[in-house]
Amino acid sequence: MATMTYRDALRTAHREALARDPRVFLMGEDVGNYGGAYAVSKGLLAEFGPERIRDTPLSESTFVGAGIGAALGGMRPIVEVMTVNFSLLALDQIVNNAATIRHMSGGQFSVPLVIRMATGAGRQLAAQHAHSLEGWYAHIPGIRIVAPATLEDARGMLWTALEDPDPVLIFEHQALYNMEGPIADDAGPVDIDRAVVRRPGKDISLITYGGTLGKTLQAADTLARDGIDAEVIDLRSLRPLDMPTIVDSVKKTHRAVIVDEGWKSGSLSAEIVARLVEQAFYDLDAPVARVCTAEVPIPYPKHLEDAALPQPPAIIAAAREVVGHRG
Amino acid sequence: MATMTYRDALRTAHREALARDPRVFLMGEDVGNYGGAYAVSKGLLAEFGPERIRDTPLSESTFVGAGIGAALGGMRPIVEVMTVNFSLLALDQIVNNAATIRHMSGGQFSVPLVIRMATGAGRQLAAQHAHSLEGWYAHIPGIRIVAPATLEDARGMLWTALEDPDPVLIFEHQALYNMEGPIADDAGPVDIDRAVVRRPGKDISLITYGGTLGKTLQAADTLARDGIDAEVIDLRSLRPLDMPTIVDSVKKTHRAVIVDEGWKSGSLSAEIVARLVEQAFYDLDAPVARVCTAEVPIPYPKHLEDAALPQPPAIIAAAREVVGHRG
Amino acid sequence: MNPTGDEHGLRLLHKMLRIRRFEEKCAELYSAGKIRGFLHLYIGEESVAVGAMQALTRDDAVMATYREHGHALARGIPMDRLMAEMYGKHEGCSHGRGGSMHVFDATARFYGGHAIVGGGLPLAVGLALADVMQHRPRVTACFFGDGAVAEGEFHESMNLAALWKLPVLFLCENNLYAMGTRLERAQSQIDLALKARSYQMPAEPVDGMDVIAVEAATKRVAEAVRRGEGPAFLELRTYRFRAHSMFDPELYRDKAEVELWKQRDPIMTFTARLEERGVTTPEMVAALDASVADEVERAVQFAEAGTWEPVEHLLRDVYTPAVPQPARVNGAA
Amino acid sequence: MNPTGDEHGLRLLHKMLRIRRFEEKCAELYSAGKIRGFLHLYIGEESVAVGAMQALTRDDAVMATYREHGHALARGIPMDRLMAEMYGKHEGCSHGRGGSMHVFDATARFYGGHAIVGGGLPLAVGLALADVMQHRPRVTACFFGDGAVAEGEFHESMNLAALWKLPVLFLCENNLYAMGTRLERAQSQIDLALKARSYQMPAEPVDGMDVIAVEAATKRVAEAVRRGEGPAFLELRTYRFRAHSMFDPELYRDKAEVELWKQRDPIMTFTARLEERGVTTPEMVAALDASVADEVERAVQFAEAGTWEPVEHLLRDVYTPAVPQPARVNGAA
Ligand SMILES: Cc1ncc(C[n+]2csc(CCOP(=O)(O)OP(=O)(O)O)c2C)c(N)n1
Ligand SMILES: Cc1ncc(C[n+]2csc(CCOP(=O)(O)OP(=O)(O)O)c2C)c(N)n1
Ligand SMILES: [Mg+2]
Ligand SMILES: [Mg+2]
Repeated sequence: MATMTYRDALRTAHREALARDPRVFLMGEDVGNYGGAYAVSKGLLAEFGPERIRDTPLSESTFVGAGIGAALGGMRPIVEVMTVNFSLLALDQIVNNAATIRHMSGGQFSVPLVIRMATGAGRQLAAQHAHSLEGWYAHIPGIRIVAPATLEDARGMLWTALEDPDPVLIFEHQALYNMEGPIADDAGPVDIDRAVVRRPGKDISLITYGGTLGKTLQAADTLARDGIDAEVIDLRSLRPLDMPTIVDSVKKTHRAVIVDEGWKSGSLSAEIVARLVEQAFYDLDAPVARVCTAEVPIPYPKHLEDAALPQPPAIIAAAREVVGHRG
Repeated sequence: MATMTYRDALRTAHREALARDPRVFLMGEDVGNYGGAYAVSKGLLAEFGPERIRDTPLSESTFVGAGIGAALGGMRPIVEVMTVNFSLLALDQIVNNAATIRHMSGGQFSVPLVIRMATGAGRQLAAQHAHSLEGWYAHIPGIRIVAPATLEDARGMLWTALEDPDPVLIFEHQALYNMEGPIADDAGPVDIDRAVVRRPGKDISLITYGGTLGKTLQAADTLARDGIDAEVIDLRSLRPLDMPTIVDSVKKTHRAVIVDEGWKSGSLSAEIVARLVEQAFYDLDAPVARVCTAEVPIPYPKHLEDAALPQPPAIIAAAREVVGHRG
Repeated sequence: MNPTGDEHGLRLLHKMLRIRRFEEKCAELYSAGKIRGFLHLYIGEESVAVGAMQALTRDDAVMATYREHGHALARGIPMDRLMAEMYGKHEGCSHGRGGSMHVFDATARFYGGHAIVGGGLPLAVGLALADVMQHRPRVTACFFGDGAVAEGEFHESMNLAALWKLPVLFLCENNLYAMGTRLERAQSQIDLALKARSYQMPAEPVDGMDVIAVEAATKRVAEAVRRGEGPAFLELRTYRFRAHSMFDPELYRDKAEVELWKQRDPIMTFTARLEERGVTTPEMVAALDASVADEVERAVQFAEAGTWEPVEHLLRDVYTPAVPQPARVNGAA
Repeated sequence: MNPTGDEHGLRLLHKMLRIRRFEEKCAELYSAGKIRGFLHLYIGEESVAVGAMQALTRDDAVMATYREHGHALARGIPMDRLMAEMYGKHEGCSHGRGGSMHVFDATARFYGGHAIVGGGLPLAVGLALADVMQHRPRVTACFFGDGAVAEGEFHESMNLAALWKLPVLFLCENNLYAMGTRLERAQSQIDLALKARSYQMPAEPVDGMDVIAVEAATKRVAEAVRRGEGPAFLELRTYRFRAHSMFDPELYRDKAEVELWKQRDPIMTFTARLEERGVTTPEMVAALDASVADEVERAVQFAEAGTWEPVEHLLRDVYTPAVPQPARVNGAA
């Protein structure tokens, strides 16, 4: 057991991947000399050299596209995009190329590419640096979307993603980089297909992922003191969604709240509600509730940013209301 | 009453807008000499000259961004993006700028910009020309999304959109351009806030918009022969959604099917299901069903493209199944 | 031309004729409803793809646009499989999924067929990067139009390739128009080689209507690229004789201009040159053409006889089947 | 310098000092937790914004980046409202919504404060287009860094502005680094004026550390732009003395390099020049500095006294209130 931060876990994962497979390299803005905008790759340039830790010019569309091309050419690129908002500059490459080349070529070419980016709010970075678009990306067929919420996942998802023959996008919530905790020395790859019950419970299912897992667990603790035994599910994979785990939980609890840092309308939370209606309608004893981000570009001041985001009190209130509904 | 096509209605709308307001101009790839990729602007260059009908170089991000800037500078630009897939190249400008400038400036600057684009499949254009991303765009606060499905709306929505002080995206389904029909000579602006019941019915609500309205009405006719009286709602505005109209309908019919050409996961259909659960859960006598596009980049061959898209038989089958559920 | 030169000249002519006749047939088949979607013909530009491909080995890679039938044939994708792709048949080189705009072929290292203008350039940069990192002396030939030069991805890709000295051969097919937009109305600087040089990349214009000139320039430049001297840019000056696509009424250019360029038809002029030099006779060319017509006919038959992928396969090829499982599974509560 | 020149020199010095002292205070306030988010200081580059703004009239427009406090002050946004914005107070120039990276001011025609590198360039092109279409002899001054030159939006915006001869003044603040990436590692061609010329746009490098040189060059060029001669580009060679942002450990550059550039501190050198010419005495400068310190203090007090926007306002300013209704409503079944 070592103690490390989420950032350290990510760095360890990179180091292992780079050491294990000569086809792996890291590319992105300031991943080298600067050590990464969030210091994830600090030290890797010294360890692996500029061939494998590649600083790129500011040109999101092209370095993401070059990642796709390098993947087609037999490499296993990890492309870091500093922040999810900047990834919009590369969306053509991600949606029109990475997600479609396998299909357009009739299955001849796969794109074994990993794209990592920071997502989410909470650090007062305002309207061009703080959105949570991972659920939005989950709309696109041809790519996989994962969101590590724990140290184990930060360390293990990269490995698994690199073994995936198709493009995988890893979303790292900005607020998690400093999260610290113990992790097994031999922590390794993790299954990215399955959601995980992070807290078992019987009265209500709280479904979340990434940056809001901690807040949801916190809410569950408070609810427990009120006698409401909440089950907390960490989705981990946003595309595909592990519906069996979700449905099993809801079949047991008959009630659900979804906590999602995306803007509410058209967020991933909506898809989960829709699938619960499709797959477990008669098991639901109350409407499924959603706690999401208010539909506003993230404001700079802390009190407004806090008010815009899902917070434990709102999760608790939503859970209480859902539990209060007639069965 | 004149007879015209959807394309003609759009062109008439442009002509009227250009004649009425000197601040209005049209800008985009090949809108001038070529007459527009879908011939919407054919003849406008001759009529209004190259100052107001502006052919741009291939540079989606910049000509969309220039539209935002021109709107900030007091103009009323209409920017045509040929096809929704190409708009991904301009997504940074749309999401990070058009949608946020009013907010970031604390309300000092509005962006009265209209962006039009062709959307949807059905013409065997394959995986980089045929997606339906309008529902996806509807996730973004700060912009409005409309989808004209009728001649009146093709003619009237542009006018209303140009009067909106905020960015409005108009999605024109490729398959509609040749749709022909009668339209009042004095057809004018239309309210873009409200959904419209295109066919009243009492047994089930079929909720759709844009390119699938025709297919849904067709399905409703077939259902009527079976004694199922379907109400068909045309959303018209995808953001904001007119929930009162939808909820009123569902409170009457207690059953709903949503027909949406977006890929199913994370499509607008999911948001509508989620809102029905939030706002009308106890009025629902059966799970809400969705008929959407299969989660595959659009394949080229007709039989596969047809199979990927929502079609009347699938709408009919879904409606029958929903009606068949125990109440 | 010496004997080998003679054979070589005939081979080039044959390659150009195959493209011309294939596409003429495609236009017919489009009218007949056998081919659908967008169809962009390369007629008039055959010398570019044919000349340029001469510089590539089988190990090199090719990236092209939606106007890529010529490149596909010149690169050696069998005509019958290409025609089957035009039909959308499962026997097509992209198994029918891609159609005219999305030709792919793993054996030929042909990476598309891209219908987003400029979208292929970053991919070409990445393919070249993979070669460098794997120490393979390969070239990635990236074809694109004059229209693509305006896109941001052109700028970013030129810079990255030059900065990292990657073996990309940028082949800009300047046919003067992007759909209906003439170069002057799209570019503040219409000397495209000069533009390319602003990235510190060697660049030169080439008469794209002359297959021999294209071949010579591409070979010379490709060898430098292969030797590791970094990327290079060629502006291949050419012209499309047909409309942009089957939907284009060609309101934006004079018939006279088209006629003038047709005087420089690369097949016609090269045939004349071969005849002048005694390499061919009109009879030989007629026979060659007849053999090409035959090949086209057989390709059509192949496509006609091809099968439609079963509808049950609809969701195939979105993800790669059978994802390998990780050795151990952690992370469960 | 003549008497007017003397006054002018003092004014320039004052403007630079205001930026310097304001930002030094911001760094303090950041450590104190009063300012949050990302904070990018302009210290060392004051001469660029101050010199360039001299060329603009009140009717002109300014577009800037996330490193824009200097531009905001030089443009005349009141210091107290800017400081309130740094705090996120409702009295801030963006009413607190934007913070350090998103300064806007309608009165000053200051269009941001953009935190997407390169994202402001297309907006500047559009503002200039609006001026041309409305026959207003205005200039849009667009500031951006050397890093932005690599982005596709730079390329597209340069081309469009040049093609349409729009009155944009492209002001590239080349401080040699984009975060930790030195120009040579981002650009295959590091002569940025040469790059700009490849768009047929007049371009020249300027010593950005010399406020007078910046003023002179910008004035000259801005007048040509205003006369309708089309856009122009200036490369303003400068250096940031501080880290990229408050999170940057500056692993990527030598202390010695920073020290060398500090010898060219635009405030220090300009002060020396004024003193040498007898325009100022050390006492005058000290008094000026004290008055600036006062102003900064008052700005802090203003910000401290400012109010937090009520949480109930959260959803404001996403859409413009009171959309006008159309005269008639059609389209209902
Ligand atoms: C990003 C993007 N914008 C617009 C289009 C529509 N479009 C297809 S081809 C074309 C013209 C391209 O011209 P050029 O690059 O010169 O190639 P050419 O067709 O002349 O071979 C346009 C505008 C597109 N496919 N992709
Ligand atoms: C599109 C985009 N990519 C990356 C970033 C992260 N980032 C912020 S500032 C910066 C460096 C920009 O350098 P430059 O343009 O030279 O401006 P300077 O900071 O030197 O003033 C980077 C990479 C961003 N904000 N936007
Ligand atoms: Mg062209
Ligand atoms: Mg810089």
